[in-house]
Order: sequence, then structure tokens, then C-alpha cells
Amino acid sequence: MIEAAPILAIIIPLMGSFLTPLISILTKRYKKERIRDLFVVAIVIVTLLLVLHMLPTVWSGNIIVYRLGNWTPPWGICLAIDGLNILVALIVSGIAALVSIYSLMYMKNDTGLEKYYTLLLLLLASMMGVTLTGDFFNLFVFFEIMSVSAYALVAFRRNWDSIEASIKYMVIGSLGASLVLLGISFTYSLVGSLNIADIAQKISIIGTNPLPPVLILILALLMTGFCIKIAMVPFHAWMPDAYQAAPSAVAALFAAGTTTVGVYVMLRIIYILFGVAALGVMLIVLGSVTMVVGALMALVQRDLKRLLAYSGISQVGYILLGVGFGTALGIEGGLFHLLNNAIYKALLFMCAGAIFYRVGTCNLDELGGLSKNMPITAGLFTIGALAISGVPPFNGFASKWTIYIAGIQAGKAFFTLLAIIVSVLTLAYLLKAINAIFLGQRPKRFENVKEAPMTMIFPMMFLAVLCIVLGVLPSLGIDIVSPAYNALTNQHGYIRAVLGGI
Amino acid sequence: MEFGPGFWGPIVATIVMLLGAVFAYLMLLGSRRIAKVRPSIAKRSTYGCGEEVKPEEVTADSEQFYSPIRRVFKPFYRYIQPGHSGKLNTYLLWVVIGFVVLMVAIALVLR
Amino acid sequence: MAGMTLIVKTASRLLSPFVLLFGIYIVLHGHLTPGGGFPGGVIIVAAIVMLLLGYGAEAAKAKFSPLQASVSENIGSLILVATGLLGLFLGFNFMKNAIPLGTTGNLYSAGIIIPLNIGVGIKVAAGLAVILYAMLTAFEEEEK
Amino acid sequence: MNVDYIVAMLMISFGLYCLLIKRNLIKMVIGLEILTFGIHLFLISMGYREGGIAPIVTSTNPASVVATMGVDPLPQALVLTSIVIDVCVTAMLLSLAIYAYKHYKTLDTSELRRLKG
Repeated sequence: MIEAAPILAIIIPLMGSFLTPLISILTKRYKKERIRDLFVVAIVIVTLLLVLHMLPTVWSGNIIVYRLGNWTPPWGICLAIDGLNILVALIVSGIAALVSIYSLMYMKNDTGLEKYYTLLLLLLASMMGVTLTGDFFNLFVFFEIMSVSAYALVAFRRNWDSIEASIKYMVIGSLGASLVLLGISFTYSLVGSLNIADIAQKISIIGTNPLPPVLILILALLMTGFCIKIAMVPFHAWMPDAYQAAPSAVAALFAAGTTTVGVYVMLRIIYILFGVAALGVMLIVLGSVTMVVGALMALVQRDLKRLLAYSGISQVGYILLGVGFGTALGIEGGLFHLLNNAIYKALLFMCAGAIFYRVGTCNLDELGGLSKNMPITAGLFTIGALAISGVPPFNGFASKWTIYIAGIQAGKAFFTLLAIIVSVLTLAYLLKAINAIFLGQRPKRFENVKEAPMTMIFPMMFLAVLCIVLGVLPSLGIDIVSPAYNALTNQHGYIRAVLGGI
Repeated sequence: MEFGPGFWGPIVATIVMLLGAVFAYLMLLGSRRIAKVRPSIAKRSTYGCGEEVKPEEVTADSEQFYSPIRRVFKPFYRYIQPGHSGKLNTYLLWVVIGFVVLMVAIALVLR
Repeated sequence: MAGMTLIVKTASRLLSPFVLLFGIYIVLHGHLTPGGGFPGGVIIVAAIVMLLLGYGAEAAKAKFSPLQASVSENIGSLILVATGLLGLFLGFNFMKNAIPLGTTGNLYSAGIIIPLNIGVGIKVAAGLAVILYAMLTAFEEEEK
Repeated sequence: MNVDYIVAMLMISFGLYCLLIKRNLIKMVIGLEILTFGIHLFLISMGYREGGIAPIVTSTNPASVVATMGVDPLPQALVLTSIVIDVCVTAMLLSLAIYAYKHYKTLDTSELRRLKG
């Protein structure tokens, strides 16, 4: 393995985002703007390859620790990569690669594309940073870069709706970031260190039984801050606005990327940083509330992207529910659902983008009868919709089934029942969307609508194939997430690997 | 073909489902031969209370699409949905309330 | 925005070179005295703001155009990354202080902190200038 | 008593109050700033040490002195980074406010509510 692979996975997209404006000035002068776009795609694919390159080492049970500036961890910043990080890094970089290919065509008609690609690479770099870092303050910094580039990407088209959505996202997100900073400062006052492994060790010495009162405050502050990013229910209000207003490619990256990263940070805080697995009960309750509210709100939406955003909120509830059950099967199911959620949520947003690209609207009342014009998109959307609502041969069924079994085994039959009902509601609102977009009568002005271009079809097709493969061979998916489960339950191994037996 | 503690043979099930889909499609083809697919103008005018309804006007309103479900979850749609009013201050208030709720919940769980 | 009164114009013309010089001093002595890249960069951009306030946006853009600003912003950040990668190329880890340290208290000391400070200074000055120009453009579009 | 902790907490609560009550976007930005600066004050006063010295090993301050009397640079680095981030967020919010005024002809956030439901 290349020894510097972890840092290169962050630095290469970061450097790419700094190089993109310079390259774009050159390419604009010679009227060859495609070169810039291909450069961006190449950078994202190199990042994906670096993550894939780290994969075998981590999956064989090692924890990669990379020390920045050769400083030993409690004093210097380090990158620590275990099974959990690598799963998230894989999802993020894979989806980013597909989104960048998709953007080639989707964003073609927009102006100021160099800013778009700069922000896209910056978002990727910061997501990789949040994922791979082993230092809590570094995590906060990358988290803020991620948030700021996300705000800018939402406002990219500068319409009234994107500006309004971005303002709401930004004020709520900044409040959340301030709470996280306050939580970090309380953590520092409690343990005097900000390395994740060091904090974990010192907290395990302090002990969580009885819990120091300041730890309750810290946990509440950090959870609030990161729950805003994953849109758990009392904090979800920004999400539908932002996803509706953002370009669909960006919405796909948000739904699959930032949400996954947010869930990852939550898991890292609960299981590794503070080692308070007992919080699972709270996650179950919050997860089910999130699930129900998201699904019920999605039922009455008129805009496709808004509907998908509420559906994303509801799916995050499933992940938290699965993880909250606390059993091995539950956590594996939750992580498997995290993977699946990224896949089909990206697929659905890309389909919405393809429709918007050809028709120019995402309003369900105005659409209709498009299955004759866009048969491939219709088929892919149907696959995504069936997968997300947990209909058998697709991947959503596999992970939801695991979560149901785990719930019944854990003796939480009520929440399992709730999850099944929400699954039915999910199918209901997505059938409404399919009916409104692809079936029914076709308005006269849509008669000349063409199928989406191939560069947009290809990433969607790839994701749809993944949906089917992971559904038909669910044990493959369980194999992918089981290193993450092992890492999640191995707090001592993490501390020992990072601090080197101090 | 066991997956987890439950029994679920994904490949067998997929093949069965594919067969079912093929069978259903054949039935559909058979039925097409007997019955007409398109709703005739006479039928449409029956649903439109005798008025002439154009094809593109026959779409259901997507917000009222599931009105029975709306009726079942009436308290939700009466009290929670209007909360999504688009007012930034309301949303920020939610964040603060949620923070307090989280703190109380954590204190109760980890006591 | 055609500029302000004679007093403001004269004061900003006289002061802005010194402010610029002071900013550069703060950037270069970041490892010896309080300050460093970020404060120095902000002071440098204060010189541009003085010109802008005194003479109007056009004069400021003539001195330091938005294109120059965005290019130098990216160059500043590339200096940062390149300094980090230097350690990698010399066989150490990223951001390793791989160049000779020098004597403490001299201007040349502290290894890679100097290039890092310079990079941050350029980045911050140019970045704030870009933000300023972007906000001005937004207002100009409003007036049309 | 630690006056600075009290002032920091007061600033945080004032900022929160401003965010929750005020409806003008600019005033909300100011509230956000006050909130963040309260947190900065809290952090920096946590890193304060009576009679501490800069944690740089020089000829006048050998390593042993620094190890006992040196100030932990972590909170200060943290605050500095946070200030930089804060500058970005503020600049971004203010430029969005300009565009919002362009589209809506108002800065009242209770009227920026076309996206709802």
C-alpha cells in the first residue's frame, strides 16, 4: 500500500479544487472547457482509486494510522482509518465519482461552472477529511468546510428558491456548528485533549457510571450539531428546502454524501469517542419519530425533489433505528441500510435531475405520461422506488429485513411494526410520484421530450445495477459492512492503534 | 440460502418473482386482445359529470392524492404539518427545543 | 461610486502604501511576533479597501483586478498544499518540517512556517478581496 | 469569580435570543456573530493560565520551563481557526442577504417563506 494514501485521498481533491479555477481560466481562453470538466472527473476518480487501494489493508483487520508532520498522536494531528471510516469513504468517493460524471451533461447549460466544480471538489475533500481524520478539532474544521461549500452549492443557481433555501440552511447550520464548537470546548475543558482516541481513553478512565454532568451537556451539544446535518426530526426543516432548490446532482451528493458523513460522525461520537452504547434507546425513539414524520410529510408533497428529501429524512430514521437496537444484527442492518440509502437515494435524485433536464420542472402536478418518452429513466426510477420501499429483489429489502429481524430479536416489536408501516407509506408516496410522472395522460407540450443523454444514464444505470446485485446477493452487502461493525465495537483496538499502547 | 436468522433465499425468490412477472405480462397481453385499453370519451364524460374533459386535465392533484391516509393521520396534518411554515425563527426554535429534549433524554438514559 | 471628498482621497492615498507594508511585515514576521498569515492578510486587504473607499470600485479594480485576485487566491492555497507535500517528497509524512530550521529569533527560522504564513497571507488577502468584489458586483447588478 | 465565563455565557444567551426573536436577516447575522464570539471568549478564557509563557522553546526559555509554565496552544489555535471559518460564514450570509433582498425586496425572514410544507 502507498503509505501516504490516506492524506492523498484528502489532499488530491483539495488541490484539484484550487487548480480548477486556474485551469478554467486557461481553458476558457482556448475555448476547450471540456478539458476542465474531464480534469475534475479524473481527480474524483483518482480519489476513489486511493480509497479502493486502502480497502484490502483495512478489511484484513488493520487500522491505518497516518501521522501528519511525524508528530505522535496525542500532540499531533493524525488520520486513523478503521473499517467504519473506509465504508463511509468508499460510499462518499464512489457517489462523488458518479455525480461528477453525471454533472458533465446535467450542468452543461449553467454558467460559472468553474465555481461549481471547485465547490464540488471542495465538498468531496472536506467529506473525505471528516471521514478519515482521527482528531476531533480537525473533524470540526472539515465539517465546517463541508457545510460552507454545501451552502454555496445550494445557492449555486441564485434563483429565489435557492437563495431562500441557502439562507435557511446556513442560519440553522451555523447555529448547529456553534453548538458543536461549544461542545468541543466543553470536551477540552473536561479532558484537556482533542484527539479522538485520547478523549476516548480519558473518558473511559473517568467512567460513564456515574456520568459527570458536563458529559450530558457535551453529548447533547454534539448530537444537536450533527443531527442538524443528518436532518433528524426536530432539526430537519432545512433539508427539503435545500434539496428542492439545489441542482439535482448536488442533491444526490448531499443525500448520499453529507448524510452518510453525518451518520458516521454520530456513530463515531456515540460508540468510539464516549463509548455510551446505552444511548441506543434514545436513538430508537428519535429514529422512529424521524421515520414517521418524514414519511407522512412526503405523502403530501407536490415537488418531486422535496418528496425525495422527506423520504431521505425518513430513511435516516431507519438507519438510526437499526443502530439503536444495539445487537450485532441491528448495527449491521443499520450500516447496510446506510450503504443502500446512499445508492438508491443518489439514483432517485439523478432520475429527478434527468426529468428536470429534459422537461424543466419537477412539479408532480405538471408532469405526466413521460414513460413513453423516457423509458430508461422510468425503469430506473421504478427500480429506485421499489428498492427504497423495501420490495423484495432489491437491496432495500435486504437491509430493512435485517433491521426487522434485529428489532424482533431485541424485543422491540412495537418499533418494528412502526418500521413496517412506514415502509408501506414509503411505497405509497413513491407510487404516487411514479403515477404522476410516468403514467397517466401526457400533456401536449411534452410530446417531443427525449430520453436523457447517455452520460446521465450511465451513472444511474450503474447505481440501479448495484441495487439489484445487493438485493439478490445480500450476503455480499453484509460482508461489506461487517468490518465497519467490527470497528464500531472495538473501541480499545482503536485507542491502542492510535496511541500505540500509551 | 439462509440470510440472518430468518429464512430468505434471495436468488430463489428473485427467480420466482421474475416468473410471476412474466406470467402477469402474458396475462396482460392476453387481456389486451379482448378488451380495449383506452378509456373512451363516453366513459370520461361520465366521470366528469357529463362535461367534456381533456386528456391532460385528468391528472389527480398530488397533494390530495392520499386523502384517506390524511384522514387517518388527522392530528399530524392538523398540528405538525402547519409547523413547516417556512419561517426561519420557528425552525430555530425547533432546534433549541430539540436540544433541550435531547439533553433531558440523554440525562434520563445515562443516569 | 465615484469617490469621496479630497480629505478621504488624500488620506487613503498616503496611508494605503504604509498599511500594505505593515501587512507584509506582519505576514513575514508571523513566526517571531504576534500575527501571522491571517491578520497580515486582513491588513493587506485593508489597503485595498482604503483605495476602494477613497476612489471608488473602478480605481481599486485597476490596481488589483478581480481576475488577479482569484488567481492569486488559488496560488496562495497551492503554496500551502505544496509546502505540505514537500515533506512527502523528502521522504517524511505530510506537513513534516523538512527544511532546515535556522536560528531562533532570525527572520529565517522555523522552517516551513514561513512559506505557510506567506501562503495564508496571499490566500486571505486575495480571498477577502474576491469577497469584496463579489459583493460589489451584486450591488451593481441591483442598480441596473 | 470568573467574570469571563459569565460574560461568555451571557453573550451566548444574548446571541441565541437574537436569533430566536429578531426577524431581520442582518440582525440575525449579528446574533450569530455574538453567539460565536461568546464561544470564542469561553474557549480562550479556558486556555488562560496565570503567568504562563508562550510554548516556544528558545534560549531564554528552555524546554523544562516551557513544559511547566507553557500555555497549551490548542484553544488558541482552535479559536483562530474558528474565527476564520466565522469570517467565511458571515461573508457568505451577507452576500446571500444581498441576493435575497434583490429577489424578495425585503430582509424580513418571516416573508422569506415561499418554500414551505
